[in-house]
Amino acid sequence: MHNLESKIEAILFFKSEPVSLKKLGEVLKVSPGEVLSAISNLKTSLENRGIVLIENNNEFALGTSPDLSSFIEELQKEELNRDLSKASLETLSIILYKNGVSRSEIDYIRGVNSSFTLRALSIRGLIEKTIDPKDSRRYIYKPSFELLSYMGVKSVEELPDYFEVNASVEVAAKGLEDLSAVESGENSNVDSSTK
Amino acid sequence: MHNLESKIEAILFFKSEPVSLKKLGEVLKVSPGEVLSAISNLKTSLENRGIVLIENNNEFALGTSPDLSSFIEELQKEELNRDLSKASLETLSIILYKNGVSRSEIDYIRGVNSSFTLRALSIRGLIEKTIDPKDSRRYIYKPSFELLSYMGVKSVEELPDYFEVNASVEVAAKGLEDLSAVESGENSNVDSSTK
Amino acid sequence: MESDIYQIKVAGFEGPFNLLLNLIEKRKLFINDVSLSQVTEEYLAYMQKLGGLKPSEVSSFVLVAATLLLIKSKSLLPTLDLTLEEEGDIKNLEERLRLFETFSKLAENIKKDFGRNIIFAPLERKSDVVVFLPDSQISKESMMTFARNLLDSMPKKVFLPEVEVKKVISIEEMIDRLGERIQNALKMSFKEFSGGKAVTKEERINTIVGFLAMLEMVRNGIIDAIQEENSEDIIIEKTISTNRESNA
Repeated sequence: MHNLESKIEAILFFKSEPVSLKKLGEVLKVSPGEVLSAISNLKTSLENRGIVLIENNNEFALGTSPDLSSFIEELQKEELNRDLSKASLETLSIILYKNGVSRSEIDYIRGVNSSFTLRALSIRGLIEKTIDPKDSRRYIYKPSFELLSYMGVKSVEELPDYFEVNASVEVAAKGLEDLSAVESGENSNVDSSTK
Repeated sequence: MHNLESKIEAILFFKSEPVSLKKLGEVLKVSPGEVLSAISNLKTSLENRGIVLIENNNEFALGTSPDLSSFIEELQKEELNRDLSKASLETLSIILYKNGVSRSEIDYIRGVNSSFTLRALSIRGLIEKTIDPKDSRRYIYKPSFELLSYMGVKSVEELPDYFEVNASVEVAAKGLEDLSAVESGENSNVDSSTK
Repeated sequence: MESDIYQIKVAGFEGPFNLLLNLIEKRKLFINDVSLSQVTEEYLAYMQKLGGLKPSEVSSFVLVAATLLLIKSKSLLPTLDLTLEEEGDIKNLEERLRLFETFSKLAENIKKDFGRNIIFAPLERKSDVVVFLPDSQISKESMMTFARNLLDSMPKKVFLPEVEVKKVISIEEMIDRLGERIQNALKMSFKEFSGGKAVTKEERINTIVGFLAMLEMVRNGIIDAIQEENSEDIIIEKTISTNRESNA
């Protein structure tokens, strides 16, 4: 009898692209909680194997183990682009460690307008933008599976000092609320272009 | 430490197609006997899992467990019959109006990475890809004949306002060259500051 | 486009925080009002070379310069009273700079780790059965509309919104006022200079006069930036609400 864990493994293998928690629950006709517990078992089963489970914003996918990176790269014909500009690196570090951040927050931290860099990173598939659930007029930028793959981490939590940094920048982000100047600057941008 | 077994698992997973015993031996730099014994271990590890090892004429591949085949078939059927997403329709419109377009051009025009979308369109037979004669590492995408006849046109030129929209798409795609120029400009900037 | 690329290379810094942090780190200092005051002159001297950058970029450098001027003025003339708002600006700059420092360090790690150990997704399956499965949403008209909407939603170059210009103008006023205040304070607290310790009275006055000259140069730089506003534009993303309209 095949259990939930092996069914999830089969789905992820078959789809070979990220599948959401919601979708897995629908297909398997079980609750999100049941999916998550099966996923956690699957992670354990995949330890020390050639395949790993990557997790990003409640989506899941399979990939080859990061330890075998150089080995698999030899089998790959496509050229890998490892170049990142300073602007891109700064922007990626903010998006990775804040795991969900608006453009105005990125601009605030970097002290410059980041729209050009964000578009370039999005075209490269390293970041994803979604509409902010708290404010439908703006976007939230998040790391993509591709970015986690290039960083060789199975989830953002595996990034060095993730929890420590994430907590400290949460506090700092509070200071952002005081800075209405930058925010209103961006909003008026938006207004003027919709007119 | 990763053993032969997990390396074979990673290779088969990555390649997504049957790999011969001979090829595995070459890539892993071990004898056919060693490959076979690792394969036998892998088979055991994969028992009761969602993924199985398929063997045919000394060729090996990973596949979903046969016990789950009806489940996977259902999943596929449901997938194929689903309405195309906005992303798919957008991508398709660019492929129709720029007859012969690369993935990076599509990504640039859409502002997001299109690899999963292109695969979905390919599986449904709506587009065809051929190797770019100018660069053998990349593909050129075109609408399929079936798609054109479904739309009731003999060639893309018969699409509404083809020449006008085509010209705009061509102009838009040109921006990609500027983008790469800036990116490499930024890179040289990073170089000079790290020196 | 080409001239912009050239200018960015000459400038060598991605924005004011990058420059400021670099100046502080070069001196092996920590981020505080003392170190910021020490690097102010170098920062302002650097700003003189900024001509040719996009006004939007210049204005981000100018905004930081305004706060640095406050810090420097206070260090030159301890008797100068800062308003609560000005004190707040200084504190805010220090905090933002520390935040930027955190992410700059993380960015260096990312540079090291990016692409070192990659988790590869499987290659595309060749065996995937291709069946022709169209969709009723595909028609000649819908495809044309999708293509047109997509082209429309690409980022356009738009004129810099007026607010940005106003912000820059108010900084120019602020610098004028600051200049006056320093000159007045200089007259009023003259006895402060007679008690000079390591530095002589003349040297201190020279420092302040030099600083005022620098203020004047920055002011001129801002005027240049404002004059450029009309000829330059910036890239702006299409807003969400219009994207949605195209969805419908």
